[in-house]
Amino acid sequence: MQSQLPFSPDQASNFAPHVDDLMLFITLICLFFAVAVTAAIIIFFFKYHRKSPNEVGVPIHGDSRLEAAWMIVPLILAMGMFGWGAVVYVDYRHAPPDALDIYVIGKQWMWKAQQPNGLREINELHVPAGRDVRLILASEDVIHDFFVPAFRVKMDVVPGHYNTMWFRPTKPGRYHFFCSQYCGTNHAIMGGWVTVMEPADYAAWLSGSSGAEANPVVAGEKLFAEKACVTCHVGNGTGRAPSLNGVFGAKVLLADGSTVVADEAYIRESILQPNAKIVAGYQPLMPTFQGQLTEEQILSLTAYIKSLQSQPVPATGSGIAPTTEKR
Amino acid sequence: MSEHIVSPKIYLVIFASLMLGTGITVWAAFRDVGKFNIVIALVIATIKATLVVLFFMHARYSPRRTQMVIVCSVFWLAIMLALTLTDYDTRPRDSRLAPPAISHLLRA
Amino acid sequence: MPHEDYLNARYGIRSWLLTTDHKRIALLWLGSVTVFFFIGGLFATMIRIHLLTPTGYLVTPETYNKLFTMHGVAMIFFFLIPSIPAVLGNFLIPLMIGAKDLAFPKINLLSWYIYMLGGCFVLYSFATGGLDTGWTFYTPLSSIYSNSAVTPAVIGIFINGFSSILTGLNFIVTIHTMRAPGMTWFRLPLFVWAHYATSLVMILGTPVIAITLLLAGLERMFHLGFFNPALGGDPILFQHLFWFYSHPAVYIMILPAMGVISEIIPTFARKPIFGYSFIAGSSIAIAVIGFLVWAHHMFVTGESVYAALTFSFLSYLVAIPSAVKVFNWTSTLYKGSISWDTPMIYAFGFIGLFLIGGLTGLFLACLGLDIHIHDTYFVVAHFHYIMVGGAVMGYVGGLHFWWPKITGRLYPEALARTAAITLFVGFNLTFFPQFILGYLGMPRRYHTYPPEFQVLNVLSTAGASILALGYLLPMLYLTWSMRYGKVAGQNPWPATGLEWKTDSPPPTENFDVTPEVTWEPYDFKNRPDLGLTAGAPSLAPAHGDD
Amino acid sequence: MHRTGELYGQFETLEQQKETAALGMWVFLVTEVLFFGGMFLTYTINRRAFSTAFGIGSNTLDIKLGAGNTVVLIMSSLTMAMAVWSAQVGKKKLVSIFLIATLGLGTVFLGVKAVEYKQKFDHHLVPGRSFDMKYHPAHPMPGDDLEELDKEKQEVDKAFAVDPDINAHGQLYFSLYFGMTGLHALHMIIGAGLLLWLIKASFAGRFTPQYNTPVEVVGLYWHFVDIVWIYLFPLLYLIDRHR
Repeated sequence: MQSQLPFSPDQASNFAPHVDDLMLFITLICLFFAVAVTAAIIIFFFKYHRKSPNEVGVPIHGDSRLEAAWMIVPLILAMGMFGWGAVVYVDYRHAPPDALDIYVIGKQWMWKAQQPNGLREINELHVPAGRDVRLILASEDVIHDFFVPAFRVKMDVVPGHYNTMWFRPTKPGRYHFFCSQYCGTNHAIMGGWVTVMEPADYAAWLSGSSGAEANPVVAGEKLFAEKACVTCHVGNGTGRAPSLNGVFGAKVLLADGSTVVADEAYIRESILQPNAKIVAGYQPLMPTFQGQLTEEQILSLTAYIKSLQSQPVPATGSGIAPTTEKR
Repeated sequence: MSEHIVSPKIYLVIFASLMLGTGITVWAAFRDVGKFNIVIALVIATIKATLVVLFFMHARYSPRRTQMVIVCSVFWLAIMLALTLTDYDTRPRDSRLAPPAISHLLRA
Repeated sequence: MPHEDYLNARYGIRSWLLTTDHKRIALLWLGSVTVFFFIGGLFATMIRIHLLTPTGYLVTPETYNKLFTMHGVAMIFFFLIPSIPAVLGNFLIPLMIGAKDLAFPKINLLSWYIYMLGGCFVLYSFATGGLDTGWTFYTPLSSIYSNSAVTPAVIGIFINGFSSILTGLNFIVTIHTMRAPGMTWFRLPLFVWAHYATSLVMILGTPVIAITLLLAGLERMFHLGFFNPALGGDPILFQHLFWFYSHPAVYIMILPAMGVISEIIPTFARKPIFGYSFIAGSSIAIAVIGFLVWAHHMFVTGESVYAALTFSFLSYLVAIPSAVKVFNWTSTLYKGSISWDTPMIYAFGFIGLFLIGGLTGLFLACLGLDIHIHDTYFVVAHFHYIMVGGAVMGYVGGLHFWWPKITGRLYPEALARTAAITLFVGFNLTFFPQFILGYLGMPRRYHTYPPEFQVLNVLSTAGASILALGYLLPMLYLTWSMRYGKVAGQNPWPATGLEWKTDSPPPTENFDVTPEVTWEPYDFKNRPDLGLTAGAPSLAPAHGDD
Repeated sequence: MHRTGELYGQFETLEQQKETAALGMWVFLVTEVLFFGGMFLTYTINRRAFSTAFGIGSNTLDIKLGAGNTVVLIMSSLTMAMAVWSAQVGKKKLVSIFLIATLGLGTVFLGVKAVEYKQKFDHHLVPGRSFDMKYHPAHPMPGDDLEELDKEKQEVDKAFAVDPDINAHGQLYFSLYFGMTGLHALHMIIGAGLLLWLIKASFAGRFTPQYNTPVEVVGLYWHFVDIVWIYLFPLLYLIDRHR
């Protein structure tokens, strides 16, 4: 395995070294031509600079042998690039038959994944190192694209089509993934992390014993970020969902005009059945987290939301009923 | 001016052929020949179109330049249809069908 | 009594708005594409300022998305595509082939009005809610999900398409039927060959984008299902139709610029262009092969592997005629008599930037590599090198080269050289870092990005401010020179084309008598009328030699 | 540019002018081929995907009206060709007569098309909220062939059993039907406008063996519109008649 190219992301999949080798190959060929042509221009520029106002250049009209040479040589090199690129691509488009199937669904603007055992994740993807993984991609609305720079792979997620992509992670760690097909307002924050784990850790994680943090508030805060709650429930109240600062224990005004006290039961219901009670002024956008959170995790989240009481309450966008109610 | 004047007799012959073509294409459409129905329909339509271009539009008597223009238009239309079909014709058959394990994850 | 030319033949607003003189229409185009260039440029400036910090500096995500979409729409459909053909091509093709006007002068004027009408629709869309679909209008985002003013924009671009079609039609027919006696096909200036190729793309490609956007617009207005998967339609089909035009459209932008460079280089090297027929042929080859490569924009959409292989292979073929041009231009310099006038600086700038743009195309055409760099900043950098580094350098260079013919005045040489070098430096600083950003994995169209990408983004923004200065300078001194520049005379460089054998500015009918062409193109040796033979008085301008 | 007689200023001779005009129209028709081509491609891809829905949609069209219109349009092409011939041989009166005949046949075509469109509205076959392929078989209109309708009903029911989205896919067919025939009809209307202008000029006796460029050029356009219909007829009306 070659050493890492400068200006390239981590190499964390079987494709990464191939793609980097291709990059190096094409860069070297292109550099040769770029330098040769630029050098020729600079040399001619000074060497044949006009010496007197009426000077005329030597009338050379062309040379067919030269023309043939500079058509055939680049063509051969180009065919080399085509051939090598094609080999990598054909490999990429044909997943090995025994690959681990993970379903990935894009929707405006989040990623949902489902592991082979049914475990679901949001904006997270856990994969085992050294194992072929095939992603089956689907979209609920517009075209998205699942892109992991460290793996050097991407594939469009097209509504009405079911594209697949595969890779074999080689290096445990956490790597960015992005949506790289423009998909509307929050295209740029429609991303997350791929976690490559040692196979044993992955198996443990799948079975749910991933060693939760002792402090439920800390664990809850981490979950709040991991599950992308934070992308909509923005602290200052400008998000697409109400701010949760100071919400615990307060009265919340609902879309149907009624109010409800935000207690543990309300928070649990809002996580598992988000559309049951909609806060006034907001759209029913939140996906259900039923089946994606263990009871322990729900408790951690609740603990974290409770801890937000000490945060300043935004002037708008919290859904907390006007204080006249409290009086 | 040295333009070619096509005689009305030729026009009438072409008109009769076009009528005949229309008759045949309707008749053939009711015979079941499997996927050749579409082939027959398109072949007859192309013959009719060629007759119109060659005689009604005088392409047969036009300068080579005009004939090149016509060839170009057909060629580019063919490029568009053929190269797009290279994609559709060689796709895995199921790319527009939901694998059963994923359909429940999608909004209905 | 002042000499009568096309500018002072008639006066008044009506004499401009109802003119059928190709030279005046060219100036109408010059004005209107400049307006769109500055609208698009304003959006670009805001984009670069916004990207100074990872979280975004200036605007909300919605606004950012609108900015890059409107930047693309204004620049591509309303600046780059008409710029060289409609301004320089319109002005020069009849002069270069020795005709009194284009074949259809009224259609020529109609083409400008159609453009203005389309432009109004698009500006209306910008003003009432903007446009946030990306200039590519991918369905179903554009046809169903976007909440912005898509419909007027689509209508505007649909209308504008007919402007392009009519210009292309006019050029093709003119080049076929209006050449002066003795102006055989292989005596045509390469600028005309390039425009012939461009026109081919315009008439063969533009109708397809028109119908595609019409279908997408109908889908949006009447909830039809052509490309809507919920109704059985296929969004990939939209991409096929869209790129069938929009890839060749890149050649609408770059081919005319190549034509400009093919004029400038022999003129300022004072020798015949190396491999005339190869450069002419490569223009046609680019136009034809350019139609066979469109689905290389779709390698990661899940298109069939066989289609991907075919299109990648064909994409590499189109690289060859482009390479042939670069090699021939370079060889033309060999044993030339090279002056360092501004148009030549632009020509060198063009070759350098086009070289990088073209070579990075080889990276993107490579199937295995495209999986990684597709839809990243690598692509953004690549096409800006072609469209801005190539097409705009060619356009501005061409404006300088023919400015004396268009206005009868010379621009201030020292200032012009400074601007050319500023543009070159600013451009590279803006866009070169984006290649690296792309390889590092920064996707395009991101209003916010991970902090590790910040250094390169700041570099890019710094370059953009230099670039902006580089564009403002020519605006100012070219405008100034229209009134105060030195009087140019018929043939200041001197150059060999027919356009230089009439007055500057030319009279309305272009030539007093229909010229007869008896010389080969770019022949400086056998042209005593250029004043370059021993003993003849020099026609070169005072500033031209240093 | 100044005009001397029939010769526009930018040209040297009438012959050059005529050649240029004809070439201009041919080049324009190339763009038209590609313009309609985009629609034909959309049609092809969707028909391949949803052949059943397209077949059912096609069978609801009235083949008699479609075939009749084909005959009308080909006849109008003949009269158009004859108008060009009359101008070439200098029979000024015949030019007007043939042009009027062409316009008349074109109007008949558009009239028949309007009748067909009306039918589709009545049968709830226009894409939109009230689109329903089951509507017409369940709600016969006066004058309908009930036996035919019963066959249609069976066909629709069978198709629904296989593909519950048949209404969506049927809409796709009708979107294309209206799109393609609508665009074609728009071209006919533009052609009719051009014919009116020619008829006016022919009354003034302007077309002679020396100068008949406008008749010839409009003729090219008219024949092209005819060719488009020659393809539309089998592709829209005759998809699935054999079953």
